Amino acid sequence: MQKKKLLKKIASYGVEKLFLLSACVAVLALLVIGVYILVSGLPGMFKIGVGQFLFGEKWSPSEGYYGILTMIIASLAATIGAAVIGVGIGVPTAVFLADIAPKWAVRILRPAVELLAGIPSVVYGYFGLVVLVPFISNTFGGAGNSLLAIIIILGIMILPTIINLSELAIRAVPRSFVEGSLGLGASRMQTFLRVSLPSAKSGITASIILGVGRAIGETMAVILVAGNTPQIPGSILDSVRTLTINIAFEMSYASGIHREALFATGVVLFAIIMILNFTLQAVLNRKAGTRKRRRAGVKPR
Amino acid sequence: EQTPIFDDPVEVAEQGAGGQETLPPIGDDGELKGTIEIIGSTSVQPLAEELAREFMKANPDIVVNVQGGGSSVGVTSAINGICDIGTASRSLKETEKGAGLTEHIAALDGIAVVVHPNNSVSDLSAEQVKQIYMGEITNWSEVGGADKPIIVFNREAASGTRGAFIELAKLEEKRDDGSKRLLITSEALEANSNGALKTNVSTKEGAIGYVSMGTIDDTIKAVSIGGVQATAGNVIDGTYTLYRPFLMLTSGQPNAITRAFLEFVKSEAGQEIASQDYISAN
Amino acid sequence: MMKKYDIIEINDLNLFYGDTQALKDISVNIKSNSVTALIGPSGCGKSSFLKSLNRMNDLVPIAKTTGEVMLDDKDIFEQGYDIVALRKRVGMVFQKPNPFPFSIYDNVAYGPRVHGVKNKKRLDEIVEKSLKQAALWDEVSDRLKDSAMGLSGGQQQRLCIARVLAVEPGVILMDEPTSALDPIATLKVEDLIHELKKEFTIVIVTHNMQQAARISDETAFFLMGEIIEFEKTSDLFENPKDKRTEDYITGRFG
Amino acid sequence: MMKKYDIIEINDLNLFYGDTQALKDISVNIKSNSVTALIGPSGCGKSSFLKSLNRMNDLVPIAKTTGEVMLDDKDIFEQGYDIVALRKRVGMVFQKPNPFPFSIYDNVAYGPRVHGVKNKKRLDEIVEKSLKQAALWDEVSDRLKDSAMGLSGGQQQRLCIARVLAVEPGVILMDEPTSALDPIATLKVEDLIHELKKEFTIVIVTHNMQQAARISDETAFFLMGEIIEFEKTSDLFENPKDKRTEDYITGRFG
Amino acid sequence: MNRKFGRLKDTLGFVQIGLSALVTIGILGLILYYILLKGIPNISWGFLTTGFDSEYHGIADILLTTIFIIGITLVIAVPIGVFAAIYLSEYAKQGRIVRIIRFSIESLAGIPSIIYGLFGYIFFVLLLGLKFSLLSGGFTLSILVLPTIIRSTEEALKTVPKSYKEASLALGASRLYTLFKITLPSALSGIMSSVILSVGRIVGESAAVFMTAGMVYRLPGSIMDSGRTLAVHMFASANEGFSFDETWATAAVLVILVAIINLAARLLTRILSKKFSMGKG
Ligand SMILES: Nc1ncnc2c1ncn2[C@@H]1O[C@H](COP(=O)(O)OP(=O)(O)OP(=O)(O)O)[C@@H](O)[C@H]1O
Ligand SMILES: Nc1ncnc2c1ncn2[C@@H]1O[C@H](COP(=O)(O)OP(=O)(O)OP(=O)(O)O)[C@@H](O)[C@H]1O
Ligand SMILES: [Mg+2]
Ligand SMILES: [Mg+2]
Repeated sequence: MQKKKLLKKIASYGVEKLFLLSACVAVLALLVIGVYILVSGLPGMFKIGVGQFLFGEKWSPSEGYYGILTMIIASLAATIGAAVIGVGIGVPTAVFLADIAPKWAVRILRPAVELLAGIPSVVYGYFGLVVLVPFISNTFGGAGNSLLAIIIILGIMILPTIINLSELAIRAVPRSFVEGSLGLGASRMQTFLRVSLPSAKSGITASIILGVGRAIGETMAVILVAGNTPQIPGSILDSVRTLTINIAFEMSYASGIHREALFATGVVLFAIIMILNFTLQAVLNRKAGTRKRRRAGVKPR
Repeated sequence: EQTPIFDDPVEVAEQGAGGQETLPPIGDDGELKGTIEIIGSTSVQPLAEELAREFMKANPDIVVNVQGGGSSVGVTSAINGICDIGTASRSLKETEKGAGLTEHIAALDGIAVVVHPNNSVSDLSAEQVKQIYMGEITNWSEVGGADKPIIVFNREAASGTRGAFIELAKLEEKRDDGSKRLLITSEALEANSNGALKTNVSTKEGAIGYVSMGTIDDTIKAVSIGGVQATAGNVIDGTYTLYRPFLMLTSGQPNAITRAFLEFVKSEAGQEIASQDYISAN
Repeated sequence: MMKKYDIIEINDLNLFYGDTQALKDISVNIKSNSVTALIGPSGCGKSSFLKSLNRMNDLVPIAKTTGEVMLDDKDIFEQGYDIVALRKRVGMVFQKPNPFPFSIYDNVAYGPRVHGVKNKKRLDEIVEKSLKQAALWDEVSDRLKDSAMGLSGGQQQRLCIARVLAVEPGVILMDEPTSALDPIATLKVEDLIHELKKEFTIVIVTHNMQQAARISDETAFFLMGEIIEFEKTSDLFENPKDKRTEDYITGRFG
Repeated sequence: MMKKYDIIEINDLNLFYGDTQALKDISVNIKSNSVTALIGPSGCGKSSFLKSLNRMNDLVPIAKTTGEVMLDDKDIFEQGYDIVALRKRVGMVFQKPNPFPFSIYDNVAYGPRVHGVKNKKRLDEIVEKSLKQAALWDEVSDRLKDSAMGLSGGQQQRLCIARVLAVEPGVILMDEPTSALDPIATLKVEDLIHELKKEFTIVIVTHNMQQAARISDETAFFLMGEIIEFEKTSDLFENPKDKRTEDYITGRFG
Repeated sequence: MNRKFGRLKDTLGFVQIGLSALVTIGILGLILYYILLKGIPNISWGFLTTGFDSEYHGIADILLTTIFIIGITLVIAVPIGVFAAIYLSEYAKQGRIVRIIRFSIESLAGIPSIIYGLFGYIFFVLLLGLKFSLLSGGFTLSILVLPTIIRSTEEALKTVPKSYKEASLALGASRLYTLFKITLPSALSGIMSSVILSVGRIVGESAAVFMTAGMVYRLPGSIMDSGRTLAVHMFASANEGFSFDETWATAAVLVILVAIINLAARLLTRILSKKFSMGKG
């Protein structure tokens, strides 16, 4: 009896340590990659000159020009655009799935969304190239390979992540909160905006951040529809080259300082996602905060 | 300096032939066993796979692994000895040449200038191609076609096809200090593979691009250059000069099974396979 | 103001949760500006009845209702009936306190805000008044910005009362609003109910016979989903017509 | 069995939620095989005190405790104290009924299963016995496999009592266990408590003075986080020493 | 007046939600239709059931390789990811450090897969000497999907009401028991969602795979062999542009594979939650 108890205790202790270990392994693995990028990229950035690297408009390794401003702008524009589409369509769709849709609609839509998550980037890229790009070309003129095409394709690609996680978060809002609100004569929409959304905020934020991460890091799909010209886009219909494209295009043959510059491009990407991540958190926290005032010390549940 | 520079293709072919001589003959005894690792150019990969498949049929005890990665990866892997054979769809750069690699030409690949099938233009002079890529001719009407802006497609910088095309279309200019300047218009769009380029051209009536000859089908139209059609025959008889070699590279003294494989590549049977989509190196 | 016409007329109300019937052929009238008490053993359908009056049962997927609930001569179950307006008009205090995970202030201000009050001063006034009515103001006036989740059980219950008062509904449904309150707080809430009666119509569920006797004008006795007796409170407690009612109120039941 | 030694000895217990102090210098002893009632106005710290006795306050991140709670001469706040064993020994019925989203049966069987009972027949027996003790068996015996979430408020409350009984703890903490119950069910629970006292030690929070007087051996009166008076129940209700106690129990308070 | 305005806003809200759902369905339908339309006519029995050495350029080997890689990656990533999430949300003291960890995890989600590929190549393939192999690929992909798994599992865990955990602990259940009997079953479907999302990521990845698992067009003999996944195959065949028919056929097969995996995952969820929660929930 006593022995069994002791064994149980040891087992439980072991499992708890296993959780800790897993967390360490996960964080370590991710850290190592972060460090790997920094170590491979930072020296190059300093060699080139941080200012020249970040704000140079000309990228021409054969001539010794390593400026990535055009690509920073393209990546930012593409990511923000995709986020607008992804959030604008994804979050309402999640609401639809979690709150409004009849059961049969959920039964169709949800597996379809999950399916969408499993389609390879290459396929999205070819779909964009064969369907979307000619459509843009025919509608607005020009080649069609453009910032707009990237934004739409990325917007679609991040939908599953956003819909899936947001739905999960919205479903998790305790019924009693919703009942309380409806019982006070709030409409479903008000209940959603003022109670469910703030309660589900952390999950929805996570979904957006993961989605945006996917968007900014995406390469294979973007490469096919971007046009890939390193220029500052004058309009949304211009061809652009994103940071990820730059890496994918040249990593296979780059060496020396050129290779370091590509890793430095990775560092910049990393920095951008951190900044976006940070801003997003801040904005979302503030927004909910001002509307409902300071919700002293309330974590969503 | 980073852009792969192609030597005159004829010269390359000769170099390759020279490399071939250094290969010691091997006996025909069936004692061959083991694994051959091939890494490198994605353009060479389909051919290498096809060759490997046939080779393995004849030699069941040998396993041939074909990996992609790109021409440069192929070259470095061959130099470092990570693989038995490195492949490249371009000739070696000056810097790579000193590393003691032996070049074996597996096939030749022609490069065709292509336009949309609906385009009424079917012949361009070499000069016109150059001017289009330099951005000096921007409308098809200037070369006898419809009044439509030209959308210029280029390949990405790492592409062996691009290197060969630039070299052959003289789209590069030597500066006084010896460095080279690209003349291609900054408006040009870039596609990262034969397939992508082909799809782009096939979906846009005003587009022009260049692809590996083997990939041409009825979704795009190859134009003749100065009256010469882009065909294997014209490459072989020397009238069509837009082509590059598919190289297999070995370092030092390759082992017996690797030698057997290279032997097979160069054999009748091997070159028969190569000439299905490409042009036989012989 | 004090006229006692029927404000809610319930005809043949039946409620099913899946296969089990929770309410059976309920037909009663609830009078305006009066307090109606619902009593009966646990699980007899009091909460279910209450929730039918503002259609909160709509939220239970397996719940099915038949019959009529006429409010101002319109059936609230009619297709196209404005449920939002209904719920604003018929406010509810739930059996389990369910504050929002916001600050105390925001909990009370929630209703007014939903209904369009934006003026800060006006909101402050409403919050203060409602909390005072619910006898909670003294305890929380200096921590209005703290989370409502950190309140004690009884405090949460009063907060939920305040939250409903802030909306100023015409009818207030209260499901055991004093179950977690000490006698003094209970008395205060009872006083409040007495006060509210002047302007509002109140339906209250209670397990406390004394409370029902003290505050209500009419009382309904529920048993197994049926209304056994519905009378003036004094009559029901002093002269129960049904044997089962008598047994229950004298504690001889079961 | 009936010897009344001190089973829980509380010395200088202080509890803080962030900056606010919920319990101030509590020092009392709780006797074995007796019922101790905690009374006092809403928000005075009764639940907080109860939760300190089985360290449920550990789950509130901002809660901080000082002082000692000696159970069998060991301080439960001591480093390395086996909390799991503590909570098995000191069971708790929460103020807000919190059934698991399982079936009724699984809710009651949860505790025994935790503690290693696997035999199906044995489990059936425990479930039936516990539900009967909690006066819920008759209402739910034919729907044991239904979700507990579909129970009425009072049914949920009794289910939570049954759930604790199934574990057979030595000490049972009950936070207003009859608040949602009708008088008859309440009486049954009170009978149960009387029965349980023979084997268990019981601490109960109640707002019902009559209840406290009926069932408890000793009563503690809380006010603003302090224990004002802790006496034999009969003494406290008949001869309150402190003016504030008197005011409260006579309903003159506040 | 205010009321009317509120009503209008409500209606607009519903319209937006409805439209969004419609757009989602539309996009979905279009893409799926396109893939299946272009792909299914090109799928033949021979294509599905033969390997690389046949006339069909069959994908049987590739299909199996894909399933192996999914398996290896999930076996590595799901326990680590789920355990890490459990640690972060149930055990770790909530505070700055956890927030920083979470922040970095989210940030790493934005690293392009090609960089994961490069890292995997240098670390697993070269440094650890695992060569181009399914194992190298599995390790690399595991890291790639960790942010998704950790973050979404954490969210799923957070959705479990505190009162359930409280009740369980108060009955003398240990933290671990509570975790396995209450928290995890309640969060199961959410966790499964995260797994499904990562299966999607694994199946769809090309760059990170061919740089670590290689792209040998043959059935790998062991996890130390190189192999080619469907996505890599598509990538290669699309890029070389010989046969788009084959590319679309592969895409269609892949979509069907994903559908089957998702279905299986849902089924598994149902079975597991029945088993865990000891009765109907
Ligand atoms: N988690 C918490 N965070 C912050 N403050 C709390 C928390 N829990 C309780 N309090 C505060 O501590 C005080 C005592 O609360 P407690 O729940 O012990 O009261 P109680 O005597 O049980 O009241 P009731 O009879 O209303 O349940 C109250 O002022 C309450 O607001
Ligand atoms: N959501 C539900 N699903 C299934 N059955 C339900 C549901 N809600 C209530 N019931 C059942 O309907 C009957 C009436 O429940 P109701 O909540 O109306 O009782 P009540 O009179 O309020 O009891 P109490 O005083 O205990 O709160 C009960 O038997 C209960 O188990
Ligand atoms: Mg009820
Ligand atoms: Mg309490």
